[in-house]
Amino acid sequence: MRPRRSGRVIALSPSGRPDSNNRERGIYIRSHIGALPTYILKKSLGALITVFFVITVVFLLMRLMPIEGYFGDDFDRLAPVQREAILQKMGLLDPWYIQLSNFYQDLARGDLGTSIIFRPNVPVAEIIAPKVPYSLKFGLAAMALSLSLGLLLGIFQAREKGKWPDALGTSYVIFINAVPAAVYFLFIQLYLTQLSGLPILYSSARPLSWILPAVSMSLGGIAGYAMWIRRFMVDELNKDYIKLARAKGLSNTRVMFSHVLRNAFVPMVQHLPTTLLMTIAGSIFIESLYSIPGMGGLLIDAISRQDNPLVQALVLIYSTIGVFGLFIGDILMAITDPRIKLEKAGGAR
Amino acid sequence: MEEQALFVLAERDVADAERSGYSDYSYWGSTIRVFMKNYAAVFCLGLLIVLLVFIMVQPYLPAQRDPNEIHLSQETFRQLRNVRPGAEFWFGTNSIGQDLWARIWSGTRTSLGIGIAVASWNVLIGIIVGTLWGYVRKLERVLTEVYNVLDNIPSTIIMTLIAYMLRPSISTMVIAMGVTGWVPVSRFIRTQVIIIRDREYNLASRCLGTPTGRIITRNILPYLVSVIMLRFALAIPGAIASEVFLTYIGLGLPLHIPSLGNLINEGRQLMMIPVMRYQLIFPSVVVSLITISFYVMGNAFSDAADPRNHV
Amino acid sequence: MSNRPEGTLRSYFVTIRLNINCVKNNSCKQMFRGRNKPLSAEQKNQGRESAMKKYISILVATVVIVTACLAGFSVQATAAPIRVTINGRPITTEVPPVVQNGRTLVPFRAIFEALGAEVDWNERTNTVAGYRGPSFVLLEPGSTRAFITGREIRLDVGPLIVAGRTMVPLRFVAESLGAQVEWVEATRTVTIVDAPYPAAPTVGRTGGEFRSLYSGELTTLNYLTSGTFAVHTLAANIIDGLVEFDSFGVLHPSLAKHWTISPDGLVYTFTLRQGVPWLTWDGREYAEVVAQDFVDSARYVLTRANASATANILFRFVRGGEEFFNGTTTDFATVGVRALDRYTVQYTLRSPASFFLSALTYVCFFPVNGAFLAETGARFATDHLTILNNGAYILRAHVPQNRRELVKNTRYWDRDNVHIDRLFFQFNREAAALAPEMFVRGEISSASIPTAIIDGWRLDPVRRELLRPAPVGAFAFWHAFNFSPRMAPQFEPENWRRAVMNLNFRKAIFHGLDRVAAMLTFDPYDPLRQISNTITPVNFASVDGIDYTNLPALQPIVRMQVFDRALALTHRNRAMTELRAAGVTFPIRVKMPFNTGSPDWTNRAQVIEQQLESLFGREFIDVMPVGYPPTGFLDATRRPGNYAIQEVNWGPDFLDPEAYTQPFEAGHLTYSDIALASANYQRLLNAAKAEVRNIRRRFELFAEAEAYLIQNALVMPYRVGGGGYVASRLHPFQGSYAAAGPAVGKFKFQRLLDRAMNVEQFNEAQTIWARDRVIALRKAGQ
Amino acid sequence: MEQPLLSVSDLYIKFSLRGRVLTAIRGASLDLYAGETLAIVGESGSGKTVLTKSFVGMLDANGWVDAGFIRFAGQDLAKYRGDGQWRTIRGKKIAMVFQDPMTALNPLRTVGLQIKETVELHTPLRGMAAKNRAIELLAQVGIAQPEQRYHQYPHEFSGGMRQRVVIAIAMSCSPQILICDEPTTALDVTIQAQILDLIRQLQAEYNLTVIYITHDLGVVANVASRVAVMYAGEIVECGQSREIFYNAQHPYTWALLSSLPQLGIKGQPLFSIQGTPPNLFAEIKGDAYAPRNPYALEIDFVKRPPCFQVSPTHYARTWLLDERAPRIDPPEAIKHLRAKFVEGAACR
Repeated sequence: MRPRRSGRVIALSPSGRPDSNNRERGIYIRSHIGALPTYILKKSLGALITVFFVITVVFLLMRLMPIEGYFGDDFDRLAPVQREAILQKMGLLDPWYIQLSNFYQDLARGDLGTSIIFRPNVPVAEIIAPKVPYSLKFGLAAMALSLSLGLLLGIFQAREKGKWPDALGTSYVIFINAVPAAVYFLFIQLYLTQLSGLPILYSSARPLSWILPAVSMSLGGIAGYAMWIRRFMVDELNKDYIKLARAKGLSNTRVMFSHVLRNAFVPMVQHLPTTLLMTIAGSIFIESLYSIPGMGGLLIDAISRQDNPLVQALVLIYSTIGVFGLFIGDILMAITDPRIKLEKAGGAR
Repeated sequence: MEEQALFVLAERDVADAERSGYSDYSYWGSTIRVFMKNYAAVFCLGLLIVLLVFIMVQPYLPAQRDPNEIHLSQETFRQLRNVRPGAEFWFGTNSIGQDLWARIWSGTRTSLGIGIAVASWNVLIGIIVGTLWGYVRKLERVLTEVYNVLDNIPSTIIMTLIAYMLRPSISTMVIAMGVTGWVPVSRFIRTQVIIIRDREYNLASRCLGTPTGRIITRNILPYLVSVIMLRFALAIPGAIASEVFLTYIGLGLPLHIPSLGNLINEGRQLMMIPVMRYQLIFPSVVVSLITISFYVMGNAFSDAADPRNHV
Repeated sequence: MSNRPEGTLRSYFVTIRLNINCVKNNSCKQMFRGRNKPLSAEQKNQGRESAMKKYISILVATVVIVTACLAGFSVQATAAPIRVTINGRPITTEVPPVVQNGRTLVPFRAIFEALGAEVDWNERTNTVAGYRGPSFVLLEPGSTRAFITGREIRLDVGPLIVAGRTMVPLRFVAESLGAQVEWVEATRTVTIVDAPYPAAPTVGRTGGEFRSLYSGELTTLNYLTSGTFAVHTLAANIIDGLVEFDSFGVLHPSLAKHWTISPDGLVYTFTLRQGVPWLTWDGREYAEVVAQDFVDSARYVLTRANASATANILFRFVRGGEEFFNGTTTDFATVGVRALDRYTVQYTLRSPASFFLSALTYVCFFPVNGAFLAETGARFATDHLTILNNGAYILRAHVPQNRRELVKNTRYWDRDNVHIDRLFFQFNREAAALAPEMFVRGEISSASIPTAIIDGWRLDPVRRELLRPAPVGAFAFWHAFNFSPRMAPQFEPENWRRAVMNLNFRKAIFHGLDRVAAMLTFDPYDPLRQISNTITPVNFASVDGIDYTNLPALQPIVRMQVFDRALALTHRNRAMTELRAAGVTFPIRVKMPFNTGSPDWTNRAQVIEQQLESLFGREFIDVMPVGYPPTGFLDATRRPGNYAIQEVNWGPDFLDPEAYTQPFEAGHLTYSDIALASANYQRLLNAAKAEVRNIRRRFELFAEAEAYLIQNALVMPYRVGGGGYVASRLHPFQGSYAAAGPAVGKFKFQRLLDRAMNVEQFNEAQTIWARDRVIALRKAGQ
Repeated sequence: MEQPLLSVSDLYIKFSLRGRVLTAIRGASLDLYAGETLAIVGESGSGKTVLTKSFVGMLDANGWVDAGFIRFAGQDLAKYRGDGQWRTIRGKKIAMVFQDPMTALNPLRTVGLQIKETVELHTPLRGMAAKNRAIELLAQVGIAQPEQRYHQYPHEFSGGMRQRVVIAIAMSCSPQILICDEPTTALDVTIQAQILDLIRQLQAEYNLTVIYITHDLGVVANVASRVAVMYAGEIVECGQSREIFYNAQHPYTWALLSSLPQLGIKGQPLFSIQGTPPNLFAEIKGDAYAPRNPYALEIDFVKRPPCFQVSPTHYARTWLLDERAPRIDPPEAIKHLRAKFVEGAACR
């Protein structure tokens, strides 16, 4: 069976120097350069369709909400004619398909619409824009913490499989999943601020006040990544090539890092983009506990307040991120695992 | 000499050779044996069984109180508010004088009931959709697209809608969690099915013309039993955790139906009041115990039942 | 002063005496100190001790005068010139006092300044006015017409010009500003005793920052369209209306210096304070506040497209408002709001309403700058950049779901009464769980303490000292019977409808419901504080010094011991026989919805169920509490009539008993239809609403209507709003007070206490406030 | 006879599996001489692989050397514990080649890198020099265009070529002993011959001592100089390949030889050994092969047969060699084995 020649291999070595050593150490991009554009086109078209479906379904779901919900408790004070005026102003009185077509016309023009209840007459973009940096800042800090500590814990557990460090790590993971988040977040906030003298709430004025929220957010992430990487590494350890690697005389740590971890990272890398991008979504608990004006509870508020344009915009953002994340995940997967050909790598993982 | 006598051809029956080589290895037997070896898992299983039996029996035990009954002191007709745990009320009373002991076990009954119902519904639908999605090539395209759409619709919208249409009750909660809960399970089952779909023994049985249904039920599902068991075991505490979350964002059960979510939410405000903190500690401990037990037991069982670990 | 020279104006003045006869433990919402400015700065009143010192000094002074007069008398037998003393201090006037047919006249500037009043000489309308605190006097040289705090009076001796000086009748002027005047024949001296207008407490320091947490975000700042109370209180801090309340609930001139009311009580003409700037968020002056601003705001509110939630209150008073709002006319000139000139605005009412002045503190009467409104368009009042401030504070920053900052308006006309420099509100969805702890650590200045943790706080030696009750509010809560039930079959609506028509059945429940036990779920330590036997709360409104609830019709009800087991059981037995004859099945199902979002309501529903069922027995009645989610609660329960008994509430919009009658009008709103049970309540109500001339008669008619409602157990009054417990560094009786409208949320007059008040200090402060309030109301003559 | 390069004496290896203890090696003794090719033959599950794995300390986590000695280069490998000690031997002096080439190489790393890694580990060569050595190795094991192949991934190689790469890896540190654990079982016959030739060529070139683990007697006959027959964890017969093939003494060896397909006579059913290997969990009394041995003696069920020396280089562990045992002739089929082989060798 003659192996199919796959053309020139382009080495993207970090240092850029083309000597042979770096070509090995560099990341190899399969040279299906020819296949990449068609793949991207196909996938982004699919993504577009998915997002379109998501928005339309959400649009219709929001129209099922009861009319009175738009007034909150003003309902009594308003005479029927006043209620009429308010609904008219929100454009809720015309039939649903007209509302849908209006929405898509506006979207085509790039206008995400203005909020009707959350902050009346304020463009949705103006509501969301100032919140994103906060969620991003905390999200990335938490992500960095959880990735680094999580992977370290996971690798350490895989190395010491069966011994007490593994048991310790596993009990930490179980603890974080067992105790309801609402309880231990509040516990951390009230007790640690008392001990450390930090302020209870986050405020941009107080420099150290971002540490506690970021650490709390990362606790769940550490547990998650540790569990994942441990599971993947344990799977790899059972593989045959590890027997050969150890037979070659490689030291345990060398085997663990250059082979086991390297291979265990492939399934990880595929989920990373989505979780990374979802940091924008922010954490509902932390942002509401520490008064961080991020995106945390925004969607839930918008839904319960029935602010349709705002819900629409948020769902658009989140679904685009979700699909985009999957898309990047596929590409990363193809890069790190030579066995996967880009054209074939379609469909949900 | 006596040994000399042994140097004669021994009569030999073939069956004996078979028996010595025969191993009475049974898959479930070995799984159970390995599971029993794991003392932590056995302890957790025991704990869960005791808990389940206890909460079923609790209302009929002597000296039990109604969870919603408000106890008034005989003299002042005032509610017995925030009585600390003691002889009278084992777990103390809450802010309007309801017996916390009865409320916690009634709450556990509710939450576990919801957990088990939601978990079995999600896993059942998840398996059905997952196997079809993973096995049947024609359905692949369609279901993947449906999955992408469903995965991106925020479940909060659906839950808020359901909370509007149906009055808040246990059934509403189960429906709310069940409508979107099966999607991740089906995705997980699909990935597993795809891995073992093209194994030789499946190709072979397909060549022999076994119908798809039989292949799925005979070849594929038994192989996944360990993973499914783990998924089910984790789904129950997962459902309880999401009930606590739903109560937090205001879509939870009404307060007059005690549930672990409600109790924890009520208790959260008292975290900084040492004298009343017991109202938060008891429900949190119960939730943690349930989650830990299911987690440890689930993992242990799935490791024991994992086909790869069987010699 | 209306400059239309019509014939003799016959005016009579309907005064609402905000009179208070304090029940022991009744207290009011945050108060603020009386306007003491007219008492001249150097005599700053330092709280109760200084008031006592003043009385003693007066006594001494009068003794001295008497002896001086005697001495004087003996010396000069001739008609010595009349001397005038005020609080013992002699007044020297360039032109000596003149007597004309028995009336002593003095130069107007001398008497006004002696009484500490500000003088306003208006050549155009040839009027002279003196205003001080709540009251003011307006005279027209050359005519005998005069106005006391807006009411027209016919003088027997008009102002005279003597030696180029305008002389004004001394007794009329002094008395209308609230002083007592005595003529001492022996010493030919006019002694004026000007008891000081009681001062609000002045404890706490000036300056500093008030910080607090809030969890309910404002959807808009548009005070002309929003119906949300939180928006109104924010607006009240940054925008002044024509009039404002002081800490005793007495109306004071604010943007309006003084005003006149036409004899028929229909036309109110206000003269504005001049030079009051509209300021942007960064303190830049955008324009001056002028009369046209009030016309522009009325037009904006009455424009249907703007969908204002408070338009109905505006067009209830202003003539032509409803027609413009409904679109029957598009000519705004027909609406009774006009700017006569740059600083004079005139309102014309549909029908005389003595309480119209109190309604002016409501947001729909607040001014807005027309040009700015046009410039911002739809974005008006969506954040701090799109709103103008002319009040005590300037909205420096409004970042929704994050924070809100207000800073003291240094160019405010009454800046001496604004003591807190900066207000900082931090948004946090978990305010209920975090605020108490943050207050203990001093990170915020005020926090409401949820019922659940009160026990914990009272047991903690440190926290017990920080805890105090919050004043009760003006919202009325009552249990409504549903006379037109539309419920699911399992709640047997038809059976309920027949039962509820029976008076004995209603009376059984009326007397059988233990409201104190129910109240324990909300205020476990002082439940009686908020229990109310009537719909209209005590201290809401009074006429001729008598509180509305003390009128003969309501007095027995206020004193009645409602919860009476024996009486309830006798009514039940009678009801059993009557209903069984009418074919009603037992036990009667009573669907009682409650809002699952509020923990204490959920608890209360269960307390009431167990209490009623244990009293009447399960065979008679089966109370069924049913929980509904907070979002869309009223749409699912009260509005569609999906209940048998339900706890409902209503808030007043203006200071008149009529404000509490809207829910019981026939078919007017989505409350239960009382008319189905008995027509004559509506008859009594219509009679009361028709009486607009005689305030006393009007109040009595309303009282009779309400008494009928309660005696026939058509409703079951339960409690007043507000209450609960707080830990706060604000003095509860220092800020402005009013039974209706956003005044209670104002930070003007407030000071930051160094330490929070505890329960004992609160009770003491409440009794002092109640006593001073009586004096203030009498002095203001309102 | 010169000193053995590696000598195993009375080795016991046990495993704890699923809560019970299993004795995989029951007192095996074996000597390995420099430059020779020893084949270890036996049914699967007889402990062949476990024995050789114990030489490089690659026993599974749940296995341990219970008793006995493994003397190699003056050290007793049985006492070795810990990664550090074993790495002086593993890959440096004793190298291994595994059975299934498809999974032996790391699928995500280039073939070249996996070779260079070992070169850099065991030789002072670094960087470019190590790469050249690797390419050189690739050429030696007979892979065309080694420069291009260097950068390719395992999934772009055929089974045979991957086995060549594995061999290249093994040779990269010029070991003294090369253990080939059924190197050709997973390959088809044509490739099998190429691999065996390659190993023979490398053995000659580097004066290697090779241990073959196989259950395929055809391979044994082809390459082995000495043969050791293993059954149920012990070495039942060992000797020169000629002695084993033509003068086997142990009934199990007879059975193995007679089950060779080549000996089958057209039309007659092929010979196969009844029953299955014993359950190593249970305690085995006497000769483990007894239950399946048609020529078993009563004593085989009672006492374990000692080693009987048939010739200086040939011994077998069976009571039949005891003078008290009745004279038993080997089965007919293998009698004229010599003729078959002489005829077979001729046609090579």
